[in-house]
Amino acid sequence: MSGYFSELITGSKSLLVGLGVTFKALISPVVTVQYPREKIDVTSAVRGHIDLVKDEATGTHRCMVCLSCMKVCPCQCITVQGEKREGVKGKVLTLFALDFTKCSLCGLCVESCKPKAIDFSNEYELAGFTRDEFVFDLLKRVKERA
Amino acid sequence: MSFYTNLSTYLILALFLLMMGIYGIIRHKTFIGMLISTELVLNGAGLNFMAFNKFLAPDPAVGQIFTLFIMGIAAAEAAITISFILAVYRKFTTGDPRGMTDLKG
Amino acid sequence: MSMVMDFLFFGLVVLTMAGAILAVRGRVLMHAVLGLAVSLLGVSGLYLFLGSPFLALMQVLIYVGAVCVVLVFGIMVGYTPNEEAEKVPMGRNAFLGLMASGSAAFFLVVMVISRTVWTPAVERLNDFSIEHVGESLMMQWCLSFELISVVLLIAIVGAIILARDGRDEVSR
Amino acid sequence: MKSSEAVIKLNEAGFKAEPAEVTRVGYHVTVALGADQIRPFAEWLLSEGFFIDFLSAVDASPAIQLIYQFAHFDAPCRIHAQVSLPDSGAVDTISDIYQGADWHERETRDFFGVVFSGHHNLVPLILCDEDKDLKPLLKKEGAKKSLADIGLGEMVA
Amino acid sequence: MKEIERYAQFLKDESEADSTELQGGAMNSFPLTEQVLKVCQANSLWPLTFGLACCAIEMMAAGMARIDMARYGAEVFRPSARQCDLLIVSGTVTKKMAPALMTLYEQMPYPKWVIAMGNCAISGGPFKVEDNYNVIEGVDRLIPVDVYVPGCPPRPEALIEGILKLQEKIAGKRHPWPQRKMKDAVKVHPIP
Amino acid sequence: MDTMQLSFYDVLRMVIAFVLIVSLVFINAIIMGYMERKMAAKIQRRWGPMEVGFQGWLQLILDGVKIIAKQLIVPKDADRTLFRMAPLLAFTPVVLPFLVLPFSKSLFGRDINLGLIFIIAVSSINVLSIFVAGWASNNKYSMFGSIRSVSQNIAYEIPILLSLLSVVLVTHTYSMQGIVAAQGSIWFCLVQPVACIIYLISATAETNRAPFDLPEAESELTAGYHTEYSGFGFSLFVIAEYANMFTVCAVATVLFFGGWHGPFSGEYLGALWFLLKVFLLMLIMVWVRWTYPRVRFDQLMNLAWKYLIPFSLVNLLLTALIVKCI
Amino acid sequence: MVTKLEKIAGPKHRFLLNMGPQHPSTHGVLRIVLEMDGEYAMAIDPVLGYGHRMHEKMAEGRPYNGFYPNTGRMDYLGAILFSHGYVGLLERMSGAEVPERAEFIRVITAELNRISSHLVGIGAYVLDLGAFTPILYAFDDREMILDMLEAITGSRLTYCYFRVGGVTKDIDDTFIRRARAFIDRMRSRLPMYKDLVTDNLIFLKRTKGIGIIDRDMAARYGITGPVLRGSGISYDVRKSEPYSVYDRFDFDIPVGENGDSFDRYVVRMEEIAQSLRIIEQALDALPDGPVMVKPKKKLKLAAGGCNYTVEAARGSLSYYLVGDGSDTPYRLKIRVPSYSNLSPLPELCKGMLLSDLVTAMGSLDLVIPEIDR
Repeated sequence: MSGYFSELITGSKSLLVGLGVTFKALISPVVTVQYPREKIDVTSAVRGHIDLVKDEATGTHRCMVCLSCMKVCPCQCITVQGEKREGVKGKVLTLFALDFTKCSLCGLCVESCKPKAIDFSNEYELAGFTRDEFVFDLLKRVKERA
Repeated sequence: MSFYTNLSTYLILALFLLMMGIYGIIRHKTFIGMLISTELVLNGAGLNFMAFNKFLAPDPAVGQIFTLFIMGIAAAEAAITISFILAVYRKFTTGDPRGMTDLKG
Repeated sequence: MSMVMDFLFFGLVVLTMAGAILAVRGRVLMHAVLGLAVSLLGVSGLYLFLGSPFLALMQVLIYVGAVCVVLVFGIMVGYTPNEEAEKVPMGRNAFLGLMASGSAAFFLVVMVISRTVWTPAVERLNDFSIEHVGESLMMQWCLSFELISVVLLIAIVGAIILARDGRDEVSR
Repeated sequence: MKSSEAVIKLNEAGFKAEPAEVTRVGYHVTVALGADQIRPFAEWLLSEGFFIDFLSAVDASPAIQLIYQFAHFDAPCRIHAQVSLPDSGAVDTISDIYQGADWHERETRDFFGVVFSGHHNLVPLILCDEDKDLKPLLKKEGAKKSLADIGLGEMVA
Repeated sequence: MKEIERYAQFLKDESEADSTELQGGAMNSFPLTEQVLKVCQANSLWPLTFGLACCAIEMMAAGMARIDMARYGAEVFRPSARQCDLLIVSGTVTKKMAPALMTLYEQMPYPKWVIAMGNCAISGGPFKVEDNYNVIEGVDRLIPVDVYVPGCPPRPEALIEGILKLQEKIAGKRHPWPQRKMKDAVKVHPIP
Repeated sequence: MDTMQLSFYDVLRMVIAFVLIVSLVFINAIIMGYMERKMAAKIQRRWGPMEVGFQGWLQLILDGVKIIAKQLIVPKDADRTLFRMAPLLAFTPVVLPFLVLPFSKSLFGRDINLGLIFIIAVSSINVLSIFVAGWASNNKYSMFGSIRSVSQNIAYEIPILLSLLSVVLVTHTYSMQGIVAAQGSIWFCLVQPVACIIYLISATAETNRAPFDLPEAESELTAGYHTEYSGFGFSLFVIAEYANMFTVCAVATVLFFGGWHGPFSGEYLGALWFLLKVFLLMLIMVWVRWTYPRVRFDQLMNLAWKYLIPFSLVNLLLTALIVKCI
Repeated sequence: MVTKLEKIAGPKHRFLLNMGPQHPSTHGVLRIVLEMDGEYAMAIDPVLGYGHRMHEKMAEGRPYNGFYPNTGRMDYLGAILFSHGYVGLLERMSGAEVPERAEFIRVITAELNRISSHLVGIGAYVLDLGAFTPILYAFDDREMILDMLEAITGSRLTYCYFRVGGVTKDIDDTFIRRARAFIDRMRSRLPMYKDLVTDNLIFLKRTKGIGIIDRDMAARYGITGPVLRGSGISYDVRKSEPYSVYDRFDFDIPVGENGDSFDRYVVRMEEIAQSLRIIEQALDALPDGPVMVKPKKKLKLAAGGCNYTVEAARGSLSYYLVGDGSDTPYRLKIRVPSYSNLSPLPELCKGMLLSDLVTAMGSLDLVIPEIDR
């Protein structure tokens, strides 16, 4: 019988303490970041899809078409094509396509790139109406940025 | 004189409930169906009590009290029958009275 | 105003009868119970006409709120969702006979009712108020009242015992 | 139970056990089992308080290798047993000794088509019904290697 | 695969059905009420409580205090498909899951929308490999998809972006309702 | 003596009251839906609805418009008639009690002298509708929800009745206005604290609110008895739930918290006090909901049979003794 | 075992209830077929495979380092812990050197990840019991961890951070400051969880005595992790077979008393505190130096089988790899903890109420795609 009443009392007390916790939260400030209008400051660290780096010195990309990123990619989402041109040492990049819908953002391509020609972009808020929107022509993008 | 101040109206209605109840008891296959019909019969009785109470009885409390008693009995009966039905259902896995023939020779 | 009252009364009578018919003839048990509930609501309206709002509310509370719910409960626990309450197979002749004798009895009693001359009580001792009902329940009908409560108690205990049977093995 | 103790006890019980180099292979004791020894082996392990870590298979020529791993709650002693699947394609189940092996065996049946005789419910666990005979982890023709090539050869009894 | 046939049949049935009845009945017959209805629908997207894999955690995170989908009226995660407007396919759809997913979609009442969240839902993502025997390469082979949110997994912000895109698709405008910003959030977790 | 002699004025008054009450029910659902979402958000330290109107106050209206335009699905195996009827059935009994609620001294539908019993009787029908909904859906989760709901309602009707009766023993009347009038000097929550607490707990259970929301327990039964309902049918259930909350909180206000009594409560201004008290009680219910886990079914029954009913019986007995002695 | 009920009730009395694959309490895509007697579950049959993503098959078709992203996608709540096992395995087989600083960073991030995983587990568990608010608080605390980890790994959930020979990026002072701030904050938050959840009467009543696992059952099913430690068995791979640099830290293995759902919850709560201790010690003792030894161009492993076991958030995780001398694994078997933790469900929950089944299942803290792989 004493257990009956002691449980009643301790139980009620624990329930009231719980209400106290939520009441404290009720009057403490909100932690929400109102996303489209204010953004969490993580863009320097976040891994978006990869992008060709624009070399400030030459004004263009640094890719040497060594295809190491293409080979190392476990998801086969990178397609790189190059061609031999007259008067240029090595190959010239003609296509650098990324099928972002297959990418797993592992970063192996960026690590394997000797000339540091690719890097992660900071675009983490992509959304679109078709899946083709996420097949990027990175070469075109780097030219547009120029 | 309106219908609703006429004793016969209520009595005939109560009779109708009684007849429907009896018909239902015969017709329904399941225990619960029979119970439903029994409730109709009891209701007819209650209506009768109340009607007589209103139009004839010297002490208008009596009919009300009896109707209350009927309700109490009905509630008790429903509860006990339902638990009985559940017990039977567990045993025979059917609500059909014809399925329960264990006591037949 | 009397027109409105007539109309109301007529509505209640139709409700009661329709409910009763549905309760008896409903092919699905659930419909039968709902028919019963409708019929009971109709009767509770009639109790209002008979001058006892207390009884009307009690009718709703006990019958619709408790008995019907218990019935539905029984259906849901004991029967699979759409198990139909099939008719007891009855020969055509038996059915006709039943109908004939039933309606004969019905009209006989109706005749009796309408022919009887009802003599109201000469004077009313009391009014319909619940105070009075309560008083006589406690004074005059005390024994019956206690008996009913005992019956209810036994019913509850019995119901619990019956329904619990076989549960002990699985519950902790 | 210390792993050295376990080796002695296992050998006493009639199983061919030898200590393994933990820092290189990650388990303490290697046991080479015959297909008929699985059930006594599992019973012995259960009585000694070992728990089942996993059960799986490796497809190789000439026969699929079944891998059993057990470990102990109280001491660092991880026992690794290897069984060569007999030609009948079936081995005894241990799912009635180690109930946890139930799903592992069903999964192995899914992926390799190994039949565990005596299993109470050997139906697909992971694959959907239309793929129930797919056996996806079996090696393709030409890709299958011999036991020696994959370094599991010397362990087979 | 039979699921793909089922989808073809579904598309056929849908094109034959009376589209006004499915899309909101009488309210669609007048330009003004139609526009009002679209705005209402765009601002009240109730998603289904349905997570498949990694992305489900980010979907949950989008509903939590930091990002708070509730601001767009999308916090009412209903557990029953009958009460939802939005199916967020958050994760890899496998062969075994495909029939269940289609059933869920069919159980939802019109008008209904689908967001394919994460690369797996869009195209099979990293699991779109040569020996693939169990992953559906794109949920748009099973059910019609309205908005694609790529990423592996997408950040919760990307899901909000997807919902805004969906609002754009429904109401014709990116922000169907005039937007206003409340006061800046108090920095509860400042970087020390 | 005959209570059935209605005058034309009475009928007119009831019709107007009915129209007002139905609109009150809808407005109540909108306000409470908004408050609930906003308060839940604040408890969870987020904003809640924000983007439509100031602080998102239009959110519930938008939800309503959307939900009206949703397709109504009747499942293939469902009992079509009953499936369509159930939401309406749920709606009617929760509207009727509003007829006798005393919003202020002169603002009420009809003050019958059995007001309290009327409310209890009418709300006991409510459970039937939940039953019908669960049964007609022909879905096992819905069935579970309904079965749970009915056991819960039967069990908690008793402590509710007993705790209300102990108030009636003090006031000697069932009339709502009479009860309010009796607490001009002191609220009954101070006279009958045990009854008050028991009533509040049982009322939470009676309205199927958390932590007693077993009939729609999300994690166990998906959405309980309204799993199969879409569109307007579903929203009617939600509206009915909020109206039910309003009713039980209003009854609590009338019986324990002084009804429309308050400073400056004249003929009509008392309604403000009344509504304020009711909404405060409802907010407490919301607060409780977002704090506690859900109880288990047998614990729910234990609470009723082992704690609430004995305590309310003792309380009733003591009240009867004290009233008799005084 | 035939119960009295089964004898008297017969088969017709039972009915099947299908939970999932979309059900709020099955944490994703688990499907459970229940044979119910009223509200009691008399037979339970979990159906797996709704999230089977062929990880083991994929491993055989790609180079060793191509499997990094997959490790993070099995148990997406404890992605770093899974990566830890995989790189540990490759390092054991190839004998690669790992700088000490890298090992410390691995431990710090792994323990942070363990805390975030436990926070989700606890929040989801309490959500299963019907309390909505604690999961939001848990996620709020978790966001701090995710912010920290994102700053160094670039990803919030499926980190691909560990490599053979180290980690991809060094941690900076900001990270260390944030980690210390997080330790302080989390320690101040733990009493809040105690007030809100652990001491709550309803929570206690719901969880105490539900789903008791004893030592014998644990051995037969191979249960590990917090679920096992709730039963009072102090088995933790970090202590029994120390890997990485765990043998240098002083921490306790919290154990429960009765092995019920409540104990499992409490063990998780206390493991958060222990992980905080480990992180604190690791931050104090963090050595300087490189974080990555340049790996060989292409990783080729010798033939032979090798096993590597780590303590993931849900229990002991084993990778068993058979190499064939080429640059792809010949066979990779992944022993995931949830798989064994879920398998006792039919025995554990037989004859339980549906609500208790949800309680017991939630206390196992399942991640279904990890089970299905």
